[in-house]
Formats: sequence, structure tokens, C-alpha cells
Amino acid sequence: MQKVYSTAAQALAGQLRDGMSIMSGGFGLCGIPQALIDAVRLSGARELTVISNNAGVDGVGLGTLLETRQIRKMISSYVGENKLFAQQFLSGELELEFNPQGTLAERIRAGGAGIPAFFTKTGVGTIIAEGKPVQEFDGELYVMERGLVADIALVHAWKGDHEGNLVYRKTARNFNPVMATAGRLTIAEVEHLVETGEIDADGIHTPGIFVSRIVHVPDAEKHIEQRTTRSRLEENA
Amino acid sequence: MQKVYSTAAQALAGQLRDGMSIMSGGFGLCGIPQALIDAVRLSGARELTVISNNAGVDGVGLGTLLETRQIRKMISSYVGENKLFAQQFLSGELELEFNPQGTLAERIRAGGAGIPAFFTKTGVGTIIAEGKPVQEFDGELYVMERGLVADIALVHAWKGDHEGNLVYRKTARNFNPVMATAGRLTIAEVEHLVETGEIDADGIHTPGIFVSRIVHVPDAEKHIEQRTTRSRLEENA
Amino acid sequence: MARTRDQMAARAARELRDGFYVNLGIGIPTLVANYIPPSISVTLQSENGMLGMGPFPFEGEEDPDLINAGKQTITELPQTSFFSSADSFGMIRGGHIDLSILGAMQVAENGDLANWMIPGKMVKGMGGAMDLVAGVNRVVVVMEHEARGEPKLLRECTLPLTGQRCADLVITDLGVFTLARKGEPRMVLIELAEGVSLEEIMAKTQARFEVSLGQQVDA
Amino acid sequence: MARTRDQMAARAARELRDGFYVNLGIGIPTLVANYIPPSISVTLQSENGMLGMGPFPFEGEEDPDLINAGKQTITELPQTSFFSSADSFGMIRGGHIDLSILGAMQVAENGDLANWMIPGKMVKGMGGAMDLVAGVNRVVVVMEHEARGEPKLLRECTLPLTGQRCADLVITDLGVFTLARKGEPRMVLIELAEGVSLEEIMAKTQARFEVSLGQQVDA
Repeated sequence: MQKVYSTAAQALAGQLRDGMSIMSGGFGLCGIPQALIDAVRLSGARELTVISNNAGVDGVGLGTLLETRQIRKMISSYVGENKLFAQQFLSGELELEFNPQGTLAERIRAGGAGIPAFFTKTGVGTIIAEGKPVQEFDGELYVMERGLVADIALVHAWKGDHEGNLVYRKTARNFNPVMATAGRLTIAEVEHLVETGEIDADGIHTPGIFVSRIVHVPDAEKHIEQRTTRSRLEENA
Repeated sequence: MQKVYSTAAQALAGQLRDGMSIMSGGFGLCGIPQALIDAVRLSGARELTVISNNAGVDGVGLGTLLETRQIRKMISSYVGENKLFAQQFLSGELELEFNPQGTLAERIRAGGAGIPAFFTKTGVGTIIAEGKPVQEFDGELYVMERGLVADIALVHAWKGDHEGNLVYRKTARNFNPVMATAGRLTIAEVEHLVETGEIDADGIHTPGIFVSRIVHVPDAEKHIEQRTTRSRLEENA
Repeated sequence: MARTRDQMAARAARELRDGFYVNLGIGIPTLVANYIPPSISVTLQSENGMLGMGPFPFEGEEDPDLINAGKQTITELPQTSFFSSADSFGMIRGGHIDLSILGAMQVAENGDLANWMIPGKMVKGMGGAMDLVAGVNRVVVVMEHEARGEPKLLRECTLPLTGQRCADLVITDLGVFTLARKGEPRMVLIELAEGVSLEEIMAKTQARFEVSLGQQVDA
Repeated sequence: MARTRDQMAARAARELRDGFYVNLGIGIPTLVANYIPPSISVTLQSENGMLGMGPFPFEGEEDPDLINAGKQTITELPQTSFFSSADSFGMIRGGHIDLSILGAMQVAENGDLANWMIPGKMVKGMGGAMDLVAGVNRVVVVMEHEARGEPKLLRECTLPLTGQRCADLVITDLGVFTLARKGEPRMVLIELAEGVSLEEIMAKTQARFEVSLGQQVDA
């Protein structure tokens, strides 16, 4: 069972079709599967429903799929760092479903874990709860949210081995591990492809069972949205 | 904020009272918080509800709290490796609530994550679903199960630092990480107490926020229930 | 001639495919690991929190922190990963395990399965069995055809169920049956063990079944 | 004289206690980190998956894999741990964070809070705000008392809510109010900023509130 593909395009070959749902990992531009997103762009697949916490920025991340108008609907918690997004949304080309960030993460975790629905306090009494069952438990109100799965999940990891075991790095972990569990097919791009056995078995974040295809992206380009620093001079003052 | 206590008894001091609920990590005798269980025994607290996948064996693990008749009720998935257990159950001294193992784990995970209830396929059409709401999602039936929290969670970890960050070892992980999240007060015994910063931040299984008290148990005694081996001779034959 | 336990395990091993993630129950199912064809790669999951289960350790190399769901000492492999019980059953419930092979006390013609309690006897609990039969994509039952002269393949289970309509295949010492999880209940005898007659199976089976021995083979 | 942004942050920092786990929102709440008393130890959580957030990096040491929920580059500390978004919000929803300090557009006298959308304007989304106000044990709002001459402390919020009855304390440039999450709605003015009169606050507040200035004062 060979899981490693030599390019992102090959890893996606034959798997994309118009109208499918795709989960895409990352928070802002941190830990996004850029090479796999590029391959989706090249595939030309259209009318996609994309589940991702954010929608990238102009020219980076999912922003590139907005340019080509391949996305019909986004399920996100925060968007609009992106002029094209606003434009397409306001013109009605792009559908948008907002989920509170924690509810989005939990819906994906539930989808991957075979939980079709769960209750949360988040959003009770807000427009997020409209049309959803609300139930009282121990004197508090909770809203029912549904599990979420996707046809394909695209994730970015720091290290991966040939079995698909993955390790993420720092806050680039974010949505990647839950999305890896919730794709009917999960494809991972990894910055470091290592031999099976090199990753400590106690330190694996995503067991290989969740990952069907892997592509090595040794030169992943990384972007910073808010480069915020302190000055050494002030610090020493 | 000092989290490290010098003995298990000190870590539990003032925290136990009759009738409270206690989660106790481990699977079989693997990864059980034996030193903390011993301290509960010494405390004499009675009428306890204990949530643990198993109930130990005679003289080891929770078996020691059965000897002293401190447990009124067990919530478990599999018991009875224990003669005392059977005896006390059959005589009506001990109440028992069976949960499917995955439902038990998920109930605890839900309790720790603020999810009061969730739906699962497990147990639909069996006595486990009796009296519980059953609901259809996408053409399949699911039973609603409730989140579970406890007054105190006792866990066993391999390594811990002074902030309460924990790492578990191999299959001694099991129920420990979820229970750590679901105790109103969580107390961890650790085989190796290390300086804060020594554990790789990407490799921490339980962030310190969940752990209020830590005790170092450098000589933790470990038991094997089913010592199963293969012979070197046969292997080479 | 009825199949032996090892022959039943070998027959069950023929349900494995390259790349499968598999959970093996206690008893005969454990023996299936001995019959995995060397040409395919199969990863064993243990529901106490491990993927990539290796063989039993050599004497003297047992590690109390490394056990399987039957609480036996085992070993790890290069691809092994460890995770919590919640993550393990998320894996199971979420449909990520391809195949579960387990034993049963009774299987009904509609696929109902009972293997965890006998009313009136001390009940030890269902452990992970209910989660496995509900969550795993394909459930293969390996069991004796009869228990003390009583049929175990029934019109309806008389014991409390482990799961409803969850068995896909039943391998007994006498034959192999397919079952349907959805739609009309349908149980089909697809193989007879060598030397076993259709008459013998019919006599020892209470469940109603069709016969379609075209595929027939043998251990 | 109304409090400056920094004075408001300093006042909010007085809500911190030794050992607290705290989530700070964007804007004035971020400044609170500058006013943590050196005598206490506070751990900052960032909802994108980090506990133990350090200061901004020195120039040239930015790591694109290490950002906070405001997408700013940050650093880690010896006690830092990283985890997934699901685990992060499990921590939040499960009530493990002691204190959240965040901004708001409106707060109602019953504790309702609105800070995520203005109908008719392009809505960017609620991010983690709804989860934080619903899940964190104690929610402290830091905001200007008015917006363009309009009161922000209202009888009822007119903007879509972020959360119902979730604010425990509101710190504005003019004063500090407590609110009740349960039982009868009750808003109490407990502090006036130095040089601010009760009359000024009353004129600039639509919400009804009691006055209990015993605990008094100041930035």
C-alpha cells in the first residue's frame, strides 16, 4: 500500500469533481496546505464547498481558488481578509455559512468520530441557533450542532512517514488534525518525509489510518499575516 | 502557583469527602494511578462513585477500594477480573453502570469539553439505549448519551513538569488524557517529574491547565494481567 | 469434517485486503493474525489506544505499559502510534477501521449479534464490543456453529444484543454465511466446510437462509 | 478625566489572579499583558491552539508557524503547549479558562453582549468570540463607554448577539460595572474613573444600573 505520491497534482489525480466538499486545514495562513490548494486550482474543479476556518488572502491560500471562481460555498468562522471574497460574496456568487470557531472545530471532530450531532452552549440566543434544536440540560440551554465530514480533507503537516503518521509544528497544528479525521479521503502535504519508525510512537498527532495519500513539499512557502515584533532596543532600555 | 505535592496523601489532603465522584485512569492495570488510589484508601472516604474502565483485580488498583468497601457505584465497561467485585455486586452492596467502552470514553471527553450530550450509533437497539432518546440522522438511528464529569480525576502519566504538562507512555495513555480534562480537580501522579521546558511543546498530551496537583511516583509498581510471550526458540525454528 | 479453530481463523484471514486496518477480538479472532498472507500489509488496531500492533514479546521483554485490549503483553512496530481511548473509539465509531473480526454467542438471520451477556450469570460488561460492531465498516463473526448442541444462528437472538443488524459475514466450523445490514434481511450460505453436507448445516441452523455455493471454497 | 486605553488595560489586569489561565481578545485586551503584576503568574491561552503565549518576537525571529489568534507572530515560553483547534475549544467550552478579557460593541443591562456584526456591513465572522463568551468562567469586557456619542451600555442590545447574559464585568473609560449572569438581571456601577462624575456616567448610559461605589476606584 503505497501512500506517497511525488507531486500534489498526482496525489489529487482522479479524486476531484465539480460540486464536491473539501476541508482545508490552517488558521489564517498558518499551516495551510498551499501545494494541495494549488493542485485543486490547476484541476479546474468547480462549484466546490470549502470548509476552512478562514478563506486565505488575495493570492495566497484559498484566495487563489476565489480568483478562479472555483468556490461556490465557504463554511468558515472568520473571513474577509480578502477583497475578492467580499466582492464575490456581496455579488451573490459566493455562499457563506458562518460557524463559531469552536463549533466548527467540534463539528469536524464529531464528523471524524462518528458523532452525527452534539450540544453546545456556544451561540444559544444568537442567530447561530436559529432553526436549530435547543434543549435544556441541568438547567442550562444548549443548541444542537451537526457533525461535519467532507469528500476530501487537505492538511499540512511538519513531518510525515510513509504510513501517513503525521506531526504538526507549533500553532500550524490548528484545524489540521481534526480535518484529517473527517475527510472521506485525506491527503497530507508534509515538509519532512521520514522513514516509518523515525517518529516517536507517543508523539504522533495523526495516526496513519486517517491519511490516504502523502506528498512531500520540502520548500513549502510560508506567509505571515501580521508580522508583529518587539524591538531589542526597547527591551534593553 | 505551586502544583507539586510531595506525597499522594498530601495531594489529596482536604479534597476527599464521602459520596463524591472520582474518575480513575487506566485500562486493566495499565496506566492506573495506584499511588493516588492508595491515598484514597487511606483517606477512608466512603460511598464513592468511581468512573473507570475497569475495577482492578483483587489487591491491585481499584480492587483495594473494594476491599475497604469505599465504593458504592462503578461506571465501567468491563469488570469482574475481581472476585470481590462479583461478591459485592451480587450481594447488592455495589451498584454498577455499564457503558460501552467507546461511549464511556466519549462521555468523559464530552464532559471535559463542555458538551452535555451527543449522539452515537453504539448501543442502538440494545439495553444500553433503553430509556435514552433515540433520534434519526440521515436515515440512521442514534442514541443520545450524556457528558460525564467528576469531582476529582486521578491520572497516571509517564512524565510531568511543574506546570502540570503531561506525557503518557504507550498504551498506558488510554483513559488518562480524557479524564484529566473532566475532573473538577485533576491530580496526576508522574513517574518522571521534570523541569518546565524539558517536554517538547508539540509533544505534550495533557496541557497543564487541566492538572491542579502533581505528585512524583518514581518507583511506581506496575502489574501485568496477561503475561503473554512468544518463545525465541519457536521463532527461530 | 468441521473446521478447526485454526482453519476458521485462516478462513477469516481471507477477508483481509492489502492496506486494511483491522481490529481482532479475543479468542479465535486473535489467531487470524497468524494467517495474514505475507503478500499483503494489514495494520492491527487495539481499541485501548494503539495502531500497528506487533506480536507477543519474547520472554523477559514484556512491558507493562504495552498491552492489547485483551490485556496481553504485546510489542510495537515501526509504524505504531499510540492515542487515547477517546481517539481510539473516534477512529472506530467514525468508520475508519475496515474490518472487525470477533466472536459471538448468537447471530440472527437479520444480522443482529449477541456476545456480551447471559441473563442470570455474572455480567462482566461489553467492553468495546458494542462500539466495534456499530462503528466498523465490515463485521466478520467467527464462532462455533452450535453451543452445546444448540444452534447459534437463530431467527432471532434470545440473548441481549450487542448490536442490531451489524454482522456482515459469519464463519463457523461448518460453513460461511453472508448477511445484509440494510434492506430486507437476507442470510445466504456461501460455503460449506470440506466434508460438511448441506443437510448437516440445515439441521444445525435455526435461522432461515438461502444457499448460493457458487463461490465455494475451503480452508 | 476618562481612562486612556492603557489605563483601561491596567484596570482589567487587576482582575487577574495568581495561577489564572486567561484568554485575551484583540485591541485593548491585548494590552492587558503589559500590566500583569510581576508577583503573580498568569498563563495566556490563544484559541488557535496554544497555552503559555510569550511576547512578540524580536525582529528577524518571527516564525510563521507561531502566531496568536490575531494572526500576529508571537513566541513560546518554557511552559508552552500546542494543541488542535478542537482541543483548544474543548478547553474553552469546558470551562477550563478562568478569565476572558474582550472588547464589545454593545453590552445590555442583563449581560447580553454584541461584538461581531453590524447588519448591512460586510460581516467578517465571529471567529472564536461566541465560544469564548459562552465557555469561559468569567468574562470581562473592556470598551469605550460610547461610540460616536451613542451609548454602548444599553437596556437591550440592538446588534445581533455574540452571547446571552455572558458579561460579568464591564470596564469602560468612565467606570466599572458588574453584571449578573443568572437570576434577576442586575447591573451595578462599582467604580468611577478619576475625575468622572456619576452624572456624566448616567448621561452616557442607557442601561439601568445601581450604584455601589464602596469598593471605589481608579486606574
